[in-house]
Amino acid sequence: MDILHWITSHPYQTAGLILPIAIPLILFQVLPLLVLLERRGAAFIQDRVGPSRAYIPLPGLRIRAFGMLYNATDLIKLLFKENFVPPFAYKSFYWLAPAIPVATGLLTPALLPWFSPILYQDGAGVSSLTGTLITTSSGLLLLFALGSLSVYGVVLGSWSSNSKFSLLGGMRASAMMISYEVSMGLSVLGLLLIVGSFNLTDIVEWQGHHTWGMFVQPIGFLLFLVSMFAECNRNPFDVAEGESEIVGGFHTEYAGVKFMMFMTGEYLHVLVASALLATLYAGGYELLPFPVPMLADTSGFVPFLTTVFRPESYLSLDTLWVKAHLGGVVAIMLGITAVLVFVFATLIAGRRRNYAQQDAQDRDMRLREYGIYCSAFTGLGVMLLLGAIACGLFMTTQPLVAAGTLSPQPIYPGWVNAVTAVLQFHIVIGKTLAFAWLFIWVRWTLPRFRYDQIMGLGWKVMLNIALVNLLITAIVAKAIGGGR
Amino acid sequence: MFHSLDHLLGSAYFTLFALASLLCGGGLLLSKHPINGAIYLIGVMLSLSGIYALLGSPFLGVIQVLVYAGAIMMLVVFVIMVLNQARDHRVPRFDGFSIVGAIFPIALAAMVVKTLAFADASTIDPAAVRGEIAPVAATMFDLTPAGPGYYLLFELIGVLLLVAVVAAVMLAKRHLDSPAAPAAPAEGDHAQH
Amino acid sequence: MTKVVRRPDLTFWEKIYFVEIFKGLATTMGHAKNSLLHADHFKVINYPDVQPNLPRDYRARHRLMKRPDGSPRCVACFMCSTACPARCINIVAEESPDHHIEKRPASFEIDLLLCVFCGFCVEACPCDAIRMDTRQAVLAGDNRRDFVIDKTKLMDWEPKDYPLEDAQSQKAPGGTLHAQALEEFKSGSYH
Amino acid sequence: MHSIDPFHVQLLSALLFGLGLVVVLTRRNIFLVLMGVEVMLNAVNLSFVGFSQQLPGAQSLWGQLTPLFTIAIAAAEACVGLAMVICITRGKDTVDSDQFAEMKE
Repeated sequence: MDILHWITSHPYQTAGLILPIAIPLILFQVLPLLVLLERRGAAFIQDRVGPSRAYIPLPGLRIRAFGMLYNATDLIKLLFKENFVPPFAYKSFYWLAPAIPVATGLLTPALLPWFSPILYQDGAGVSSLTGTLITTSSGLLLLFALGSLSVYGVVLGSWSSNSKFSLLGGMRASAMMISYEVSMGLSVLGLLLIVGSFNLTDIVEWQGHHTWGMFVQPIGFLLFLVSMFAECNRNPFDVAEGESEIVGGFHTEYAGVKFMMFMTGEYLHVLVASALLATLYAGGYELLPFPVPMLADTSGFVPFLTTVFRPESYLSLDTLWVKAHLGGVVAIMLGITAVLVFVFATLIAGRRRNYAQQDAQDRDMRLREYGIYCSAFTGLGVMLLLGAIACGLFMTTQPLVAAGTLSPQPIYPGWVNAVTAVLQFHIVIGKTLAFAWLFIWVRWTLPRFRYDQIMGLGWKVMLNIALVNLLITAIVAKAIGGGR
Repeated sequence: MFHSLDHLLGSAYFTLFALASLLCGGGLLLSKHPINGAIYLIGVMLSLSGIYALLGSPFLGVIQVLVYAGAIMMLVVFVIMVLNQARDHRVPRFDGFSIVGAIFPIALAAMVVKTLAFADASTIDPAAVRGEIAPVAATMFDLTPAGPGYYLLFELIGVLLLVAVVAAVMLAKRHLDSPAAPAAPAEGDHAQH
Repeated sequence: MTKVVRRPDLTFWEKIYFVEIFKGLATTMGHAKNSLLHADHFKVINYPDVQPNLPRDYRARHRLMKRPDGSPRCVACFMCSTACPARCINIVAEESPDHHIEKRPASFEIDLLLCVFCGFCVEACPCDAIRMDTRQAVLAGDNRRDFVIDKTKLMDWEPKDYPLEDAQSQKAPGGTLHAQALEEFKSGSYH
Repeated sequence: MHSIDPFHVQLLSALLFGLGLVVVLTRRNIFLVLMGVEVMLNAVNLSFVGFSQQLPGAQSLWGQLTPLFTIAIAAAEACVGLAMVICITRGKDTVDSDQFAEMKE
């Protein structure tokens, strides 16, 4: 009872305790979506249908769930495979290696800001709940540090396998990842120079006040993007597992659950890299690429690239604008989602029509299945639309405490903060998936680089461009901003 | 609510990290294969970075992970991997000379402990500045004549690193006029003989 | 005389990579968009629920020809299993109750997982008892036993699935009874 | 944070330094000798940080800056040292430091 009372009277502190568990778990929820996106994306780019055979058998019906079941079947298959350890392997590191990428991949989300800092009234004073789990002034550095530790998973896995293919893959991967860490750090320095902080929340807030990082630092953005491809070992930089040359690369000798952990780590890194790109260069949880002209009672419109960032005014204009017009924003977001759901239902109806013309053994079952999907998604769309209308009509927000009395920012009631946080979380996830789609898209477009080309690109091209970009940024920032 | 826990947790974490670093150090001493030693050393470094964060230098802790554990040790592991014949089986791990040699460090440690134990009881200054990025940068690039003048050292270190990189390239090249160092020197040797 | 084929010189925009990369990205995105929006766009078929439309002379799954009374035409001479390079045909012979015919297969099994679909068995058969014109090329099964087809499966076919004008592809026994069977077939009394 | 006894920090530093020294003196493997040096450097860094917290006010940062330079120098040392290891193991095909004693004769 005491605990329940404490929870109800301290909702923000409770949220602060729940979030450290929730955020890595939520990233695990996004992981199957990414795997599905990769499979379907690959299939659609290659004019194939993609995963469509695993199903749940029901009487007279087969639920395929758009190929989503493949994740479950993969999991079951890999979990029940024999946990084989090659007799020539170096046992301890062979077991240790797959855990390292997963561990670093699960730690990094704790450093990313998932929603804007929430101001709440704590007794007579004002406290804040930040969207990062680990609030430190060197958040980005810590992220890079964790990224550099994840290389050990590849190196130890390859070395302990005691196989030539593995060793070759591991050496390629480690050399490439070390090389591209240099250009990664240098390419992001330009943005840090403008923002003036290593704290990721500060960086996102700066973007909310001014504009997205990719418009301020287009060259830095491209360089960082390419470095991220290399850091994630994704095509065109996937020499670590060049299957045409060295079989499976560093995880040639791995099977079953340990292989699954390597794969999980890889996909987690894609997600984390996408989230990092979204945070640094696409505004993070900020909704719009440009700040919205604000109500008169707050600080007003901040012109592009002029003022120095003020950490004390911690809520950005965008977030404040969202909170002030929460009903309208939620209505628009739900409306867009409803339209997307309707489009999806139409696409399924097209599949159904196409299937009706084919002479297939399971035609009737397919038609029934697609019919159920169509009606379910149409119903969902209608409900979303009704919800959007209801939110637009009835959801009005009033701050509990106006700006200036307790804090420079207005303090909103808990449900407004919660809805905004959920909305911003979905914005981050949406941007992350957009960047993840970029990873997949590029993977099925470009051929693999040769190893010497990768090294040449990293050391001779990208490093130089990053340095020149940094120099020009420094000069321009000094000229415009006056320096700090 | 949680601030009262901080004192307790601080010493608990310190004990944990200290024990971890000592255990990893012992593991380094007794490890058969240098790659084991490298992993133990990474353990030492990670524990020390935790201690740095506890002692109010989070920036130093992050740099320790980023540069020491992430870059330097990565380099060491990479070279061990490349040479791939580094297993310690030809030499006895401890011989008579080394046992005698071990007396000196033990004596040294004992002397340090004795000195510290009989020194005045010193405490951590509560006004000590927390080593976040901003104050560290302000001190490092303090250009005033009264400042500590670390910026000069900073530039010198930059030059030193450059020299080290050039020197490493020159050393790793087989002959000075050869186009590039082969990736795996051991195999190159076999090819030559 | 050697002919030197030079690589074409890259233009400035090609050397810079990025323009070409975006062109490639546009191509793949076009394919993805087409696949997403147009359901009838796929060139692939819904294997194995939908069978591909193969030509008649495609060397597909085997079938055993039948006599008018429905018994296999095979005389268990082992010519096909001898000719088979993959050794996928297993025949057990037994004495035929018909005193005009010496032997008949007690069992006739083909392991399709071993079969290389070369058609040598068809060539080797002295009495046109085995054919590969079923047009069922797509083989799918849940377990390995599904791929070992026996006499029942091999003779499980209907005359209407094969061209009427080609009498040889029907269940014609050949020899003296051929004309009679053909007559029966055309008149509709053929069972 | 303030509950940590500075004496314990220095004790740990001394123990680690001794451990590093033992590694350098007793092991014959070049890699392990290099790693022992790294442990000693780390111990000195820890000592610096521990003492720096006892300096008043802004001066406490001075002790925290020195380890940064130590880390940079360790990077340079590892860079050159490993290149030298590669260089000498090419000739002898061993990493046993006792085998490299031509200068003695």
